[in-house]
Amino acid sequence: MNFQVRVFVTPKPSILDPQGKAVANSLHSLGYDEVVEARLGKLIELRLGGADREAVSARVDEMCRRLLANQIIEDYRFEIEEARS
Amino acid sequence: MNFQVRVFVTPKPSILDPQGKAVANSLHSLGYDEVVEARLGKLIELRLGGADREAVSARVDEMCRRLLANQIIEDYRFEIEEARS
Amino acid sequence: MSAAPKLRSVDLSLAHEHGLTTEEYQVILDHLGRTPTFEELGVFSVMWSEHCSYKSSRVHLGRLPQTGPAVLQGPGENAGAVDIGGGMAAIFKIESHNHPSYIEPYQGATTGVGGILRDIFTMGARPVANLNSLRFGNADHEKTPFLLKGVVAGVGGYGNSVGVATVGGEVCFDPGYKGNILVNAFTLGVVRADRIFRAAAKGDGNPVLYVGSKTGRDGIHGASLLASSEFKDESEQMKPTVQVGDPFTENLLIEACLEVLAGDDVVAIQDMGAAGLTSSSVEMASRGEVGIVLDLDRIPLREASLTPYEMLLSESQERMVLVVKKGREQVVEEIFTRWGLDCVVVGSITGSGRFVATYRGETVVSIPVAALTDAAPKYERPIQAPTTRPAPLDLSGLAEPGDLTAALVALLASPSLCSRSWVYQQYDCYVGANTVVGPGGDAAVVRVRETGGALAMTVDCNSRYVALDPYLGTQHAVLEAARNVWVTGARPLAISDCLNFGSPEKPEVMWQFSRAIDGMRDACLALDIAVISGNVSFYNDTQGVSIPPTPTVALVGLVEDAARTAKVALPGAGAAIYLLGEGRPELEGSEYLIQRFGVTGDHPPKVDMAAERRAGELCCGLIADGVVSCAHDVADGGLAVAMAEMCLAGAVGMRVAVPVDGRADAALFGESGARILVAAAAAAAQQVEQRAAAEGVPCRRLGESGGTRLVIAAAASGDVLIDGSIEELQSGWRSTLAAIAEGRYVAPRPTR
Amino acid sequence: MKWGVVVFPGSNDDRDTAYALGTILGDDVVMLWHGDADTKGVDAVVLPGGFSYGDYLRCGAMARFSPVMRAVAEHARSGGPVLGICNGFQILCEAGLLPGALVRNRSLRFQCEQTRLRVETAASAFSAGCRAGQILTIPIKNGEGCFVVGEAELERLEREGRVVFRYADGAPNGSLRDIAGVANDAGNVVGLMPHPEHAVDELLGCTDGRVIMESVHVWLSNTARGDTAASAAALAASRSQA
Ligand SMILES: Nc1ncnc2c1ncn2[C@@H]1O[C@H](COP(=O)(O)OP(=O)(O)O)[C@@H](O)[C@H]1O
Ligand SMILES: [Mg+2]
Repeated sequence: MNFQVRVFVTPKPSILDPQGKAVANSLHSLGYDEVVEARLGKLIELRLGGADREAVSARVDEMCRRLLANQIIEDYRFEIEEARS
Repeated sequence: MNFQVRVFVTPKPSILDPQGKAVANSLHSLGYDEVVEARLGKLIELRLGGADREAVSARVDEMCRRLLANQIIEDYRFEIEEARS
Repeated sequence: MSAAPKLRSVDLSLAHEHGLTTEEYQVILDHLGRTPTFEELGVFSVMWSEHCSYKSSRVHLGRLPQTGPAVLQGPGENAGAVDIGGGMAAIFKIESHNHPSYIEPYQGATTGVGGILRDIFTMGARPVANLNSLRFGNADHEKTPFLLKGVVAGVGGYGNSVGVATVGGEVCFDPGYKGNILVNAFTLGVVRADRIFRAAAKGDGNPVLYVGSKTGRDGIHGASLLASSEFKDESEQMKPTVQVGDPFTENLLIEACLEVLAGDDVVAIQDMGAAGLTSSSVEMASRGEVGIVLDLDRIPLREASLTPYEMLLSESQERMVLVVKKGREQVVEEIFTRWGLDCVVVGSITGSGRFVATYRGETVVSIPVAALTDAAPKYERPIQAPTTRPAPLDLSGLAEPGDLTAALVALLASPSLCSRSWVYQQYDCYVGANTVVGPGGDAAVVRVRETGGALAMTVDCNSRYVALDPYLGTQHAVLEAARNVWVTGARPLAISDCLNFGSPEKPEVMWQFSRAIDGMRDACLALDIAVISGNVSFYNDTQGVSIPPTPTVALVGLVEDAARTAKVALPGAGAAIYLLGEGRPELEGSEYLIQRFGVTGDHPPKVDMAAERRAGELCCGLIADGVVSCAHDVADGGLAVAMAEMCLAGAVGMRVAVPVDGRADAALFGESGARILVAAAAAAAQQVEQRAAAEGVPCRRLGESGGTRLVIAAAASGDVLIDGSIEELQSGWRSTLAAIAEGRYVAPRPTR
Repeated sequence: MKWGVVVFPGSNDDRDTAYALGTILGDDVVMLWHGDADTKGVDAVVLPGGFSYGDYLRCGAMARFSPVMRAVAEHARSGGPVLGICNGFQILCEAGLLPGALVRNRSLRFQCEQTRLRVETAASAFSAGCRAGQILTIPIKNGEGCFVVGEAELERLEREGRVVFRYADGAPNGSLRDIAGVANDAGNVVGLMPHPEHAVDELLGCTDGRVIMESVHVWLSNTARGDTAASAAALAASRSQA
């Protein structure tokens, strides 16, 4: 089966996020004063095959721990969807 | 009301994504052969206030067009959630 | 013919949409004796585009001096080459990437840098240094921060990652570029003179290899300006897309190509630049007077749905075409594979003299190579001098400032003259371990380990001078570049030029162009240097308004002994300050006039080429013989600004007296050429004076370095004109560029 | 003395490092290809600067999985000196051979400039020839040079005297406590953001980087002579001061 996985990698709350700050500042200077906070992370979209959701989940979790996120500075989550095709 | 918005900015499908390509290659060399494609985008998490979902949606869409996404090379989508707090 | 679905049947109106004229389309019909296929029309349109065919400029470019004793390769190849002694050659070229950088500044700049790098290493040379020449709208224009930040990050993003030092450049702000910025990128490489590679395909049956990134829909018709609404209707996917640079792949390409070229297996190599696969194949075939056949089914694709038309015209980056000796493809493939790069045989050389492409068993393109190159249109565009001239300068209405120190501080803080460190600190100037003089001075100096010498390089153009008088202004560009090289201790060798102009269909633009060529020619002849490579960028117009004419000059000079160079920074206290050459009381064209009063006068400073050469060669000789190691030319901002720059760079003051003939502001801020400041240790002072006298160069001792203030007095009266501390001088000078980038810059109003 | 300089795809300063070690310092140098899990019997390894694998996901993230890194880790475990410069530092952190991580500069820009470093301890393979407190002028050139590490780990680094270099005039990039370089607990693995290999050549301006590279000679002769005891003693001495 084919799956579409979206991995979200975000800076840990304790790590300062100068890019997020810069985004917030830019939004403020464009007049979007309602923005309280912005944080910048990564979105990694994977297309991959696998037996079922559980199997895919285990594999992707491993990919995140090994490569996609650096857990000293980042958190990760992911969502799995069955691919339409 | 307070909202939590997640903006997803991804390279347009026909645009070269060297980062995604590199991630896919790395995953392959780590043995994750089931990965068919990887694309790397940005995740921007915003905390902001607004009257209601529609109003927020209109504002965030504007932010995306003006600042958060570069529509020449990127697509964007976003999800709005009412903040718990 | 083709099994692939045809997007449109070919007719005159489709030819028009491809930017071809009715006459040009007729010529195509005559050449083929039939209606071209859709793919052939695409091929003709890009090969005959201004960008690829130089149809408006070719008749003029021939007037430039292109040969000389040092020239190993003049225009016509991917880049030019000069002899730098010791059996070594320098390969260099400058190229524009203006329009893409305006649309997407980061990616436009990256792909500009990537493209010029490929032109250099295809010649077998390892790229060792990059320069960039950037022009934006006025510093307080609303788009300037976005464009400036994006372009600079892009230049750095690519150069740093690919691992080639960016050692210098220029940045200008002028309202004339607000709708059409200029991004010109220069690369210099070094190679053994007997290992220079040329891109002439030869050998019936030799295989053609495709190397590097896969082909996508990037920048289709980027070079020839697609104007086709039908494409958009057909499918959103058909829209030409922005090219994205991949410096990592380029880094691998450099290493792999240089490794392959060190062997004996390659016949010809060419990068896929504008008009991609088509122009690279056609140009190689044309130079070798052979034919070439491509099997489009073998092209590595990023998306399976690409049509043959798109494959032929795609401008995807980081791709090369190689012609390899028959039977040696495996050796070559193995090297590229080891570097992790795609390498595929996609065709072969033929004796047919035709450019042929097949797709799914059918011939989609079959055109005589000569029809695409030699037979490309060549135009003598109408030329017309402008009828309106700027007003001559009337100094009587322009009050001399009461506080000349404040005037100097303001000038130093102006966008044109402030420190460029915000820009060049984003560039790796160390990688390669050869940067003797990095950014921040006049020319950059890069050592050549193989010879013990070094190369000095600079890019210059004062487009305000060129706008006032394209002939004299272009001479100034060459002379300023030469001066920047002389003052580092180098002898000018050759130039590469990037001619950025408006639409060639405007007679006044063609007049500027033609006069600029004449000015460049005469300046080069006076200096005994040649133009060995370059690039023409026309159609820099927005809403009918052309940019100021901008013939950017990249000049390279030779330092015999890398240990004998000079820098701008004052070496310390107690050095004698000399002015070589002498100025006239003239304010025309100066930065000071435009900043303070908002006027320019009607002509640039006068040009005296013989005086320039004498002063420059004297300075260069003094440095080469170890007499002086601190020198700086006088350029924008005049004598006072040049002195301030020497103080700021060395964090040392100076106390000098300058000749004043008439207005003090003209003496301090006028921009007469042929002037160089040098600082000599007390023991060497006499030598400076003697050599100047022997070589007939006016030489005046102005004073001494020392202290922490710049004090300039009038020589005759002794009146102190300027007295400022280093802190005072550098306050605005240091911070202006960051303020521009952050959108905080507020331009002072001219006072009048 | 024989050095190995690792070549990853995208390494840029590999040749410059070899030039500094070989031509300038006069040591023997071999290049170690990323695909070979072998350190070829070298005495010390350098992971050079550059953009390994384009640094496309995260700096150093992909390079740490190269076969050569298995051999480098083994070399480090057996006490062999390893120096990571810039991208090499990032790789060592990603590989877990050094603590912490390097994130985007606070300025959000690539920064190429001279910095002044203060040597905090002589008890590491790449500072053994320096005096604690010595100031060295060495350039940085990076976009991700901001060192971060968890609170507890940071305190441990400080307590154990493993902060080897600090920016003397304040961190240009936002690094925690102005940290420019750190060592592992044995002192044989050191990573730093500034580029000592670009400060060795008289002709190019500054030679303060030499002492960092030459330190390894001192370290190795200590280890050889007294065994690990001499360096261990130095390590202990400096830690008790800290
Ligand atoms: N875009 C740039 N990239 C790199 N260096 C730059 C750039 N613009 C200016 N510089 C550097 O800043 C210094 C001052 O530039 P400029 O004022 O144009 O010098 P000059 O007047 O001598 O031609 C030079 O060393 C130049 O190389
Ligand atoms: Mg100059």
